[in-house]
Formats: sequence, structure tokens, C-alpha cells
Amino acid sequence: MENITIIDRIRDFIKHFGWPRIIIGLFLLTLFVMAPFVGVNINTSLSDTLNRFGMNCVMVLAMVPMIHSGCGLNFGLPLGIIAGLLGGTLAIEFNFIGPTSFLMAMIFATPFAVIFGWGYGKLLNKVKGGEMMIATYVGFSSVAFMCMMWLLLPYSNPTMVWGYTGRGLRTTISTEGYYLHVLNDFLAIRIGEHFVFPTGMFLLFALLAFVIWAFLHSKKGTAMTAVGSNPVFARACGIDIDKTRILSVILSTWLGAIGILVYQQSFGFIQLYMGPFFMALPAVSAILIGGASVNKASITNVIVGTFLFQGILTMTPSVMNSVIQTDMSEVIRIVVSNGMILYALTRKTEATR
Amino acid sequence: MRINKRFYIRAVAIIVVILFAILMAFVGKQHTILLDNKNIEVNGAELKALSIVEIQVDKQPSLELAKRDRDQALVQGQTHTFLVTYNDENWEEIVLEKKVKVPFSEDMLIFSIPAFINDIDDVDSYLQPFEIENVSE
Amino acid sequence: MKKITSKGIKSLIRNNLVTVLFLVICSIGIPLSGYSPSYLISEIIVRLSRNSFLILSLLIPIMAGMGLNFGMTLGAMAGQIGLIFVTDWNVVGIPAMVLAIIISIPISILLGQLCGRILNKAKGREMVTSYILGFFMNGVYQLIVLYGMGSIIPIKNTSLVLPRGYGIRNTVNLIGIRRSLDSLFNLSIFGIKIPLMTFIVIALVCVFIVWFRKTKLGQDMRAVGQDMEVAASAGIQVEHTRIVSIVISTVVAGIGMIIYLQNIGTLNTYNSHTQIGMFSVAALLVGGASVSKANIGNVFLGVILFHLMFIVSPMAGKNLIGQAQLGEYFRVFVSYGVITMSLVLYEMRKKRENLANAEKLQENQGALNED
Amino acid sequence: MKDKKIPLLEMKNISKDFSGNQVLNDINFSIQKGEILGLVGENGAGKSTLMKILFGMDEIRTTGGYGGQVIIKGEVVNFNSSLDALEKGIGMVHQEFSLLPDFSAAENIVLNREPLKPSIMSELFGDRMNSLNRDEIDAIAKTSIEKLGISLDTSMKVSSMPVGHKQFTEIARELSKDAKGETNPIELLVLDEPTAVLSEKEADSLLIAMRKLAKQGIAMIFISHRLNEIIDVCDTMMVMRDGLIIKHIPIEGVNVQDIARWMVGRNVSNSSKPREFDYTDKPTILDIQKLWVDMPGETVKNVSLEVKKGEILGIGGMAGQGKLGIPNGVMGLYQSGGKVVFDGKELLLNNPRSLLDAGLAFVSEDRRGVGLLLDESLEWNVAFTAMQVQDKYLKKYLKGFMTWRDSKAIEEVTQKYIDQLEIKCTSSKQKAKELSGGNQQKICLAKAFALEPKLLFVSEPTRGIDIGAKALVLESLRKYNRELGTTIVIISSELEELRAICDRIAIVTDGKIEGILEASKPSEDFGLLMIGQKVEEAI
Repeated sequence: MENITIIDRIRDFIKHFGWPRIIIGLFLLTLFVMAPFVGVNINTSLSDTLNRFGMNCVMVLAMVPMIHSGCGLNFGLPLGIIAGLLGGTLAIEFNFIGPTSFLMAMIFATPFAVIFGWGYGKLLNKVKGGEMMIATYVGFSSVAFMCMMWLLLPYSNPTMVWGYTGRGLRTTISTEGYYLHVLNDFLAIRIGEHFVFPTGMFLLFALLAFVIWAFLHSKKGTAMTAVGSNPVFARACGIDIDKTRILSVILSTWLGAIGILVYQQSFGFIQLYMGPFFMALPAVSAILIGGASVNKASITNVIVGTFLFQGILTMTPSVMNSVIQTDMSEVIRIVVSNGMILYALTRKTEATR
Repeated sequence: MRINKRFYIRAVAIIVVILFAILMAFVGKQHTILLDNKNIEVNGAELKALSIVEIQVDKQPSLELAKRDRDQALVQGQTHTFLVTYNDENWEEIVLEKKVKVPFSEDMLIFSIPAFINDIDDVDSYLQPFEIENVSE
Repeated sequence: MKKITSKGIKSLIRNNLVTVLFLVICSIGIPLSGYSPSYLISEIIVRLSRNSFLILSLLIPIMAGMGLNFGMTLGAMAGQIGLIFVTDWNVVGIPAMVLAIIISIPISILLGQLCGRILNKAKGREMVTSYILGFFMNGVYQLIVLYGMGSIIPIKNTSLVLPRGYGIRNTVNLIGIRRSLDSLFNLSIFGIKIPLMTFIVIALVCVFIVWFRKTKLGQDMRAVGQDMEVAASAGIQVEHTRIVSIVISTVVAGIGMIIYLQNIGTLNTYNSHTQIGMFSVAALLVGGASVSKANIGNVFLGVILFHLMFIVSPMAGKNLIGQAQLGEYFRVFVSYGVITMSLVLYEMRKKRENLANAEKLQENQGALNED
Repeated sequence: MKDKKIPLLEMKNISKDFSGNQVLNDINFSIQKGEILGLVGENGAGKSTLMKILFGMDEIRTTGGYGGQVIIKGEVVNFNSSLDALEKGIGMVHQEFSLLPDFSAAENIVLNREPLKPSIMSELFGDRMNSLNRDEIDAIAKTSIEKLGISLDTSMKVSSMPVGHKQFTEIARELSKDAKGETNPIELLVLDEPTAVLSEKEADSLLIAMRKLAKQGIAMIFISHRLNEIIDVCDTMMVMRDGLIIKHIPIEGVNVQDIARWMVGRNVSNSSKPREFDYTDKPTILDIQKLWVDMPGETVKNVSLEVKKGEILGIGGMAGQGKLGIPNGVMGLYQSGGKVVFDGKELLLNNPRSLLDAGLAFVSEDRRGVGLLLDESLEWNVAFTAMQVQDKYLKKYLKGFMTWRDSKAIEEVTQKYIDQLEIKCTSSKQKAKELSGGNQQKICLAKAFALEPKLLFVSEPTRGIDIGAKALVLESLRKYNRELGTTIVIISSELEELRAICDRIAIVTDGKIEGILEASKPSEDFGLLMIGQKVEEAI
């Protein structure tokens, strides 16, 4: 009996965890094990991984509300990112500096995120069943639309606009002097020469994750889960499905906005124009690697997925470079991330609809 | 039986397509032929370059080469006509014409005019594969 | 005689909103750009010859009810691989194109099979799946072309290979086949060059598609496209039919890509194919097609309108605001916007049809109440 | 003369059970060439299972096959699919149209059997590259339509046809199936409620067509709920009930009343005694006026109904007549219109929330689709509606600005109902999809009970659950009504079940209330109502 249970347990674990995740996890583990042998500093790698985890996890978290309400994977993340970009550029435009600028960026971004999310949610309600494809193109067209706007909007802060014409924003804007590393350096823990733990970033993520977690335990949050799990059931229980979905889209959009600000403060630059174009795909595949499906996701999925995905992204260039003298990380990234999305899309979603 | 017939038809069709592809490769293969008017040594004998010579490959416009000149012609296919016109010591105009088959696998060949005039039938003496030394960038 | 009523016009506009919108954009943009009509016409003819073939590849999956085949980029990749090989072998001219096509076809068939099988597993969300599949296969393509070629797959032409010794360079010069099809038979009317041979080839595909609709397979595809269950219960092999439709589409896209690139003259090894799917889809939708319905007329109308916008918008932007960049962003925005709008309209129409029944009952009830 | 001896089709000792549940028991009958056999019976009498056996459907094989023999012209057969059956000349016309809307009638008739013109391409790419032979397609379609003796434009698209023509197209398709000579000509045609969707005139022309076919020697099994049609067109008729053949007789001399009685009549074995409840002096709690509901397959056209406070009202009727549409429409799950007054207030239709707020609750017939969150725990399923509608099981913070699921209260209430309704589960945290049908049904009831409604709609409470669970479910409903005085409206296809538990029963036919009778009335009265025959003493 005991033997069988252990085997069963392993099988259960595999079934629960899913082969792709196990393979990716083992791959990452191999990379970490190999790292010291090929002369890659494990402390730097770990520190990089954590840093990139912190940079990206909020954007991955932005997937959760929409998946919960049954809107599918949020391929329209660029919309949220644009709200964040507006917030960030406005904070710089008004010359807020230091930590205040980050706070102001978040505050400025919020109304945009709410308005965009509301419209986006309205649109998605009109196209139930076809959300993902339309979300993708809403993201793309909003990015393209904002390309025009970045040229036209009357920004004037000389750190942001093109020097020679005096109008139109630059493609990349440095956050130095504004909110560069405000979270990274907040209570940062330094261990040795190469290892830095970006505490502030993790605290903010923890806070946001807690808010989402708490929200999902409230009455509205419970309703949201039910809408995603079985919309007909939810409707029969008197829940306004459309409103719930819009709320989830607004939440996702807002988290996307905050996510890009967190990303920028660590990355050091605001990337405008086509910058946000393909930002949705890494976030989508990260949460799927973390174990989410098209209509089920949890905070754990976010953490596991972001760690695995960003870990691979950090480790492959350094380790693979040392081993085979070739930088195949870009190709591996493309194959892994899109392969994961494909896998999720073609899987008979175990969630019964 | 019907399936058999169909199988044969399909096999033949595939073979035809493959053969056609090979034909296309032969017809479309491009060779660069370097036309060379330099001194050259053939079988121990030194052949002098001509002071001036006119050469026409296929139907392309003819090229005029002075001593130690080198030019190139891009040709497509496997058999090419070389038409060389020059004046001998007596200022008599001599015209030589020859159809030559070019080795398929060679992209670039060198065609030595002095050797051509020397012995029009000894193809190997005047048409030789040419390798560029790899220039690293 | 049908009487044209205002209601009829309204519904005509409503059903062809995207096309009408484009007509408006173009009619504003053309005078703004200041281009001469003959320039525009010659440009349009070039675009027609360049893009029509590619867009025609989208028609057959639509017929089979699989929506817009964003997986046509797979065919484009196959076409590019064919071109890389013929360039390496130093084959030129029309024979080179034919050879590239022959090389691309088996690759296209293989990729199409794969795509079809994957899409069969994702019924109901074919479009987003084929779209992601395009990205995924781009990774595989890079693996082969950037790492495999020159190391595992022999490439002897050093001018093709990156300095490090393997992998194809970012741009491949297709000087050998450049315009070889376009300039085969040239016709010139009022100084406007018409690449007659290319149009003959395109016409042949159109004939193929028309003929294909009349075959048993075409009929099966239409049946599968309307209702998979009914088709299956009549004994039609639904899954196989769907795979075949994708295979055909991929093969046509591969050939289309070769025709497209012979016109352009250079191959951007890692970029050419990525945009193709999006532009082709957008053009088709502009021509009045929808996710479930498209015909040959949509293709040509779409190419004309879409590319007219594409040609005039940078110049119009420059003349209007003094920034050509703005016009360029505008056309990118419009391309994506068009797809978004068509998809939304399509989904909404689907919903509206579902509501029609309730309206009928309500009318019925109204009649009852009057009794 | 030998032909007469050997029947075209004979089914011998057919029996079938679904995991212990006997649905067919020792069925014996035969049919001769050119005979029209009328097959009638209530829903669940075993008609469709019998037909599935005849056609060798997958469903039968995957559930353990059947007992007995199917004999065609003296030869025992065992079909693996309906295509096999077709080869032997047996075709079926289904109740739901299986037509492609954008194809013409002719294209639909020859679907996947199109005559082809050979082309060179087919040698390379397979037979499917042959092009269609349009002329021959048309010819085939025309011949089979001629057999029916009707006029039908073969080039007309199905989507623009009237319903009757669609039905003819379906039948013509079956008739044309021998056109290529690859199969036997059609000799037996099964028509499953072909007239259900037709107008009277259309139905008449169908009957004429049937007679014409019979003259050509084609035998038919005609399944219908319109008994007049059976009497009009059939040679013999067969009544099934509870998996048995009750009657198999020539049609002569049979009248509608007889058939109705045979259909619903049951041996008196009612153990539970009828309820004693006087509803006449009670106030009206729910007043439905001129309700229409657009529920696919269960369209309600014009229903007016009064429900008295504290009673248990049954709504019965044949499948597809609209009885299920009533609760679904009232509760706002399908587009509906009309006027509904509850407890003196007019309700806002198409808005489930306002109806739940008013104190109505609904246990849906579609447990898996509407009734449950299959992927969530039992606790969620039981508590969810009450939480959302009535703010139960919530902790409130910051003056109600923040709410929090009270998992303890949720667990308690779930456990209460698990005990009360004897729900078999590992714990209240188990996922709903892991329970059996009967236990899932009990969860649905628990969900409704947790709302403590004033009026409860229960739709098909015993569908697809075993006998033990059935009794328990019904008993718990009765108990709930008795103890709390809750008005209950039960919608069920099983008349006997309704008669056992209800005070009054309304019968719905063709989207309207055909009549309301007290539950104690004899079952043939109900039978008559179901087939659209008014009874004088209807209330």
C-alpha cells in the first residue's frame, strides 16, 4: 500500500504540476548547477534573477483578475502599460523627483488605467468568446495610436523631448534623477559583493499580491471567480456578469500600469513608441509556466511562473554562452514562451465549462 | 489495381518534379567567368598576353581587354559560346569561336584568353575553377 | 429592378463599414499627399502584383471555417528557406524561382500539417492559436537559419553566412532573381509598367481557387466551415479536411512569399515573414472580407485600398503636420485598428444573429396582444 | 408470397440497461415491407434507446451493448454505425435538422455523396479533387423529391426555407442515399417526431408524402406525439412505457383516448398517499401573464398561470413543448417578455438579481451547466448565491466597505445540508464535479434552500439520478414545503412523480398551458392534455 501511495503521489504531483513546468524547472535547476563550473558567478546570477523577478512580477500579476473573470489571457496588457507610461511621463513632466515621482507616477497612471480598462472591458463584453484575439489587437492598435500621441502631446520637459525639434517625446527616456531604483534601493540588502536583494520591489509586489488575494476573498472577488468558473451559474445567481468582467479588466489594466512603472524604475528607462508592443507575451507565458490555465490562475502561479521564466531568461545567456560559445537565449526565449502559450491554448482545459 | 495505378502516377509525378527541379538548377545556375588577358604558363610554355583583344560571351556585349586586364561575365546555364577577336602580328583580324561546357558545381571560373588562342581544343588549359581567398570581414 | 432605398444603403454601409472607412481615409489622404495619379496607379500596380498572391492564401481556411490564418507566416518561412538555398547555389532568374518554389512546397506541407493538427486541438480559438504558432515557429526558424545553416546544413556561399562562420546574414541580396518574374513580359500603358507575367500567375491562382470551390474537397470544406457536426455526421472527415485547408494555404503563402520577395529584391532573413501575416490579413479585411466570408474580389479591393493608404499616409502626414513619422505611425495604427475593428464587428454580428429569434417571438407576442 | 413471411425488420428479445438501470425489457416486434408503424410513448419510455440500438450508435456499445437480436430480412445484423445501417437500406430522419444553412436543398440532399466528374488532379491528390457534377446532383435531388410527391426548389438555400421544406429536405436526403447504387435502396425509414416543428398544413403534406412512400414499398417507423397523425397515417401502432411494449396492434378502431391511456396509465402502486392541502382559499403568490420565452427547444409562446401560496404546483408536458421555458424565462436565464407579479409586486424580467431579491429561487434542470460551479468546492456551491444575494456568510469590516468570506459560517451551513440531505462526499471541500448526479442535485437543492426563498422553482429534480436519490430529493422538497410553507413549483417530464408530490398539475403543450388538473385526477386525463386534447373539467 505504502509503495503505491508514494508512486501515486509522484504521479499526482506530476499531473498537478504539469510536464512543461517540471521540464522547465529541471532545466533551470541544471543551469544553476552548471553555472559555477563554467565560471558564472552564482551570486550575480541569483541577484539578477531576483531583480528581474521583481521587475516583472507585477505585470504577471496583472493577468490574474482577467483570467479569474473568464476574460482569458490578457493579451491586451499594452493598454495598461500605456496608462503607466502616461503616468510616468506626466510625473517627469511636472518635475517630481526621487521617490515622490514614483508615487505621483502611480497616481497619475490610475485614472488612465481606470478609463482605459473600462472601455476595454466594455469592448470585451461585446465579443465574449473571442476575447483573446481581440485583446491582442486592442493592445497593438493602442500602442500604434500612442505612437502618434507621443509625437503630438505637448510635453515640454527637455529631458524627455527630442532635442532638435523641441517637441515629441524621445523613444527612450532615462528615469535617472526621477524614480530610478527608488524601489530597488529601498531597504535593499547587500550580501557580499555581488548579491543585492531589492527589498522595496518585493514589498510592493507583496502588497499588491495581498490586495488581490484579499479582493478575491471578498464578496465581489468571489463573484468574479464564479463568473470565470461558470458564467451561466453566476448569471443565475443574479450577478451582473458584464460589470464584474469590466471590474476585472480595470484591475488588470491598473496592475499593468503599476507593473510597467516598477519595471522602469529598475530598468532605468521609459521605452515609448513600439516599446510596449510585445510586452504582453512574456507576461502571459510566465503565468502559464507558473501553472495557470486559460481560465484559472492564482498568486502562486504568478510567483512560480515569473521566477521560472525570468530565471531562464537570466541564466541561459550567461551559462549557454560559456558552454557553447553561442548566445541562443533569444531563440530559447521565443520557443519556450510561445510554446507555453500554445500548450495552454491547445490543452483541453481541465476546467469544465 | 486502381490504387496501384494511382501510386505509379504519383511516383512518376514526384520524379518529374524532382527532375524538373534539377533541370531548373542546371538552367538557372549562374557562373562568374573571369576573362583574363595575362601572361600564363601552360605545360611549361609561357604564353604572352595580347595587347588588345575583344571577347564576347554568349550574346552579351563584347568586352575589350588590354594587356593584363581582367573582366568578368555573368553567365547562366551550362554551355557557353566564347567569341574572341584579336589581331595577330600581321594585323590580321582573327576570330575564334568555341562552345564550352562549364563544370556545374563551380561558381567562379577563370578564362585565360592567351591559353584559349594557343589551343582552342584544350579546355582544361584555359578554363579553370577560381577560388577567392576568404577575406575575413 | 431593385429599388435602392436609404435603408438598403445603410445596411450596405453597416456590412462594409471597414471598406467604407478606408474609402474615406483614402479620399482625404490622396489630395493631402499631393501625389500624381499616375504615380499612385503605378505604385498600386506594383503592390497588387507583389501582395495579391500572398493574400489569396488566406481564402481557403476561411472557406473551411477556420478564420484568418495567421499561420500563413509558416508558409512565408518555407518560401524564404527556398530562396536562401537557391541563392546559395547561385541559381538565378526564373529557374531559380521555380526551384525555390519546389523546395518550399515540401517544407510548407510539413509546416501546414503541423499547424492544422495544432489548430484541430484548439477548435474555436484557431486565430489566436495560429497567431501564437507563428511566433513559436519563428523561434524554430531562427534556430534553423541562425544556428543550423552553415553548421549542420551546408551553406558554401560565404557572402550569405555571418562572419562567425554559421548562420545566415540579416539581409540576403536576391539580385539573382530580382524582378525576374515581373520583367518577363512587360506591358507599358501610358508609361505605367505592368508586370504581365506576375498577373498571369495571380490569375492562375484565382482560377485554381474558383475551380477548387467546385471540387468535392472544396464542397467538403464549405460544409465543415458551416457546421462541423453536421459534416461529421454525413461522414466527412472533418479534421482531415481542416488540415488540408491549412496545408493548401501554407503552400500558397510560401509561393506568394517568393513572388513578393522577387519584387522587393532583398530578403530580411529575420523580419520579412513576421509582418506578412498581419499586413495580408489587414488588407483582406479592408477589402470587405470577414472572419467567415471572403472572396477573390475582397483580395484585390483590399490590396488597392490598404496600400493606397500605406503609400499616401507618410506624405499626407508630412504635408498636414510636417512630420512624416506621424503618417508612418498612422498607417501602423490603421492596420492594427482595421483588424481589431473587423474582429469586433464580426463577433458582434454573431451575437446579433442570436438575438434575432427573441425579437421574432416578441413580435409574435405583440400580434397576440392585439387580438 | 415468401416476402410476406419474412418481415423486413424484426427485433427479438431486445433488452438494454445503463449501469443497472433497465431501460428496455424484452422488446419483440416486426415490421413488413411498406408498413407504417406508429411508435408512441412518454419521454423516457425507451423509444430513442430502441432506435439507437437499431442504428448501432456508439452510445449503446460504450455502455455495454444490448441483449437480443436485430434481424433484417431474416439475417441477424449488428451495425457499428448509422452508415452500416444505411448500407442495409435503413435510414433515419432526426428531430433536429442536420442541414447546412448555406447549402442549397440539392447540396444538402447529396451531402458527402455528391456525384463527381473525374479530373486529372484526382490521380495526383486523391478522389476529393474531382469536381462536382452539378447536373447529376440536381437530378438526384429532383428524383428523391419526386418520390415524396411534393414541390421543392432544389436550388433554394436551406436558410431561406420554411421549416416544412427543411423537413422534406431531410427526408429526401435519406431517400436519395441509394442513388449511387452503392447501398441497398432505402427500405425502412425511421422518422423521429418529424411533425413536431411543422405547421398543421405542412404536417398534412408530410403525411401525404409518407403514404406515397409506403405505396412504393418503403416501411416506416413513425415516432410522434401527435396521436391524430398516428391514427391518420399508420397501419399499426405500438405503445411503449417504462421500457416495455404495452400495445402493438393494427390501427383500426383505435382512438386517441385509448392511446393516451396506454401511454401514461400505470399500475397503481403509489405508495405515498396524496397530500391533503387546500389551495383554493390561499392567496395568489405568483401571477404569470402572457409570458413568452426564447429558450431554444423549449419555446414558451403565451403562458398565463397563477400559483397559490404554500402549494406545490407541478408543470408537466412532453419534451420540447415549453414547460422548461417557464422557470428559465421567469428567472431571467433566457430572453423573455410578459408580466409576472409576485407577492403583489410586478417583477423586472430578464434580471435574475431582482427575482432573487424578491424571494424566488430556482433549481435548474441543467445541473452541470447552470446549477453548479463544477470546479469549485461544495461550500462555494452551497453558499455562493446566498452570499451574493443576501450578504450571508460574510464578515464585514470598515462599515461594510470591506467584506470577507466567512469560511467558518460557510463550512457550517454546507455541513448542515450535507447531513440533512445525506450528501455523499469526502468533505465539504470536495469539488462539485467529483460528486455523482444525485448528490450534485442535492447540492443544487441545498443552494436554493440556503436562500430561504418564498417560492422555489425546481426543474426536473430527478432527471438522471438513481431511484434512491429520487425519493430522497422529492421527500426533502415536501418536507421543506411542509415545515416552512414555501411555495414550490416543480417542472418534470415524469407525470407520476408530479402526481405523487403535487397539489395541482399544469400541462404545457405547444408553448401554452393546455389545462390545470388536480393531482388526483386519473392519468389519462393528463395524457389527453399532453397531446393537446382539452378535457371539459379542466380547471
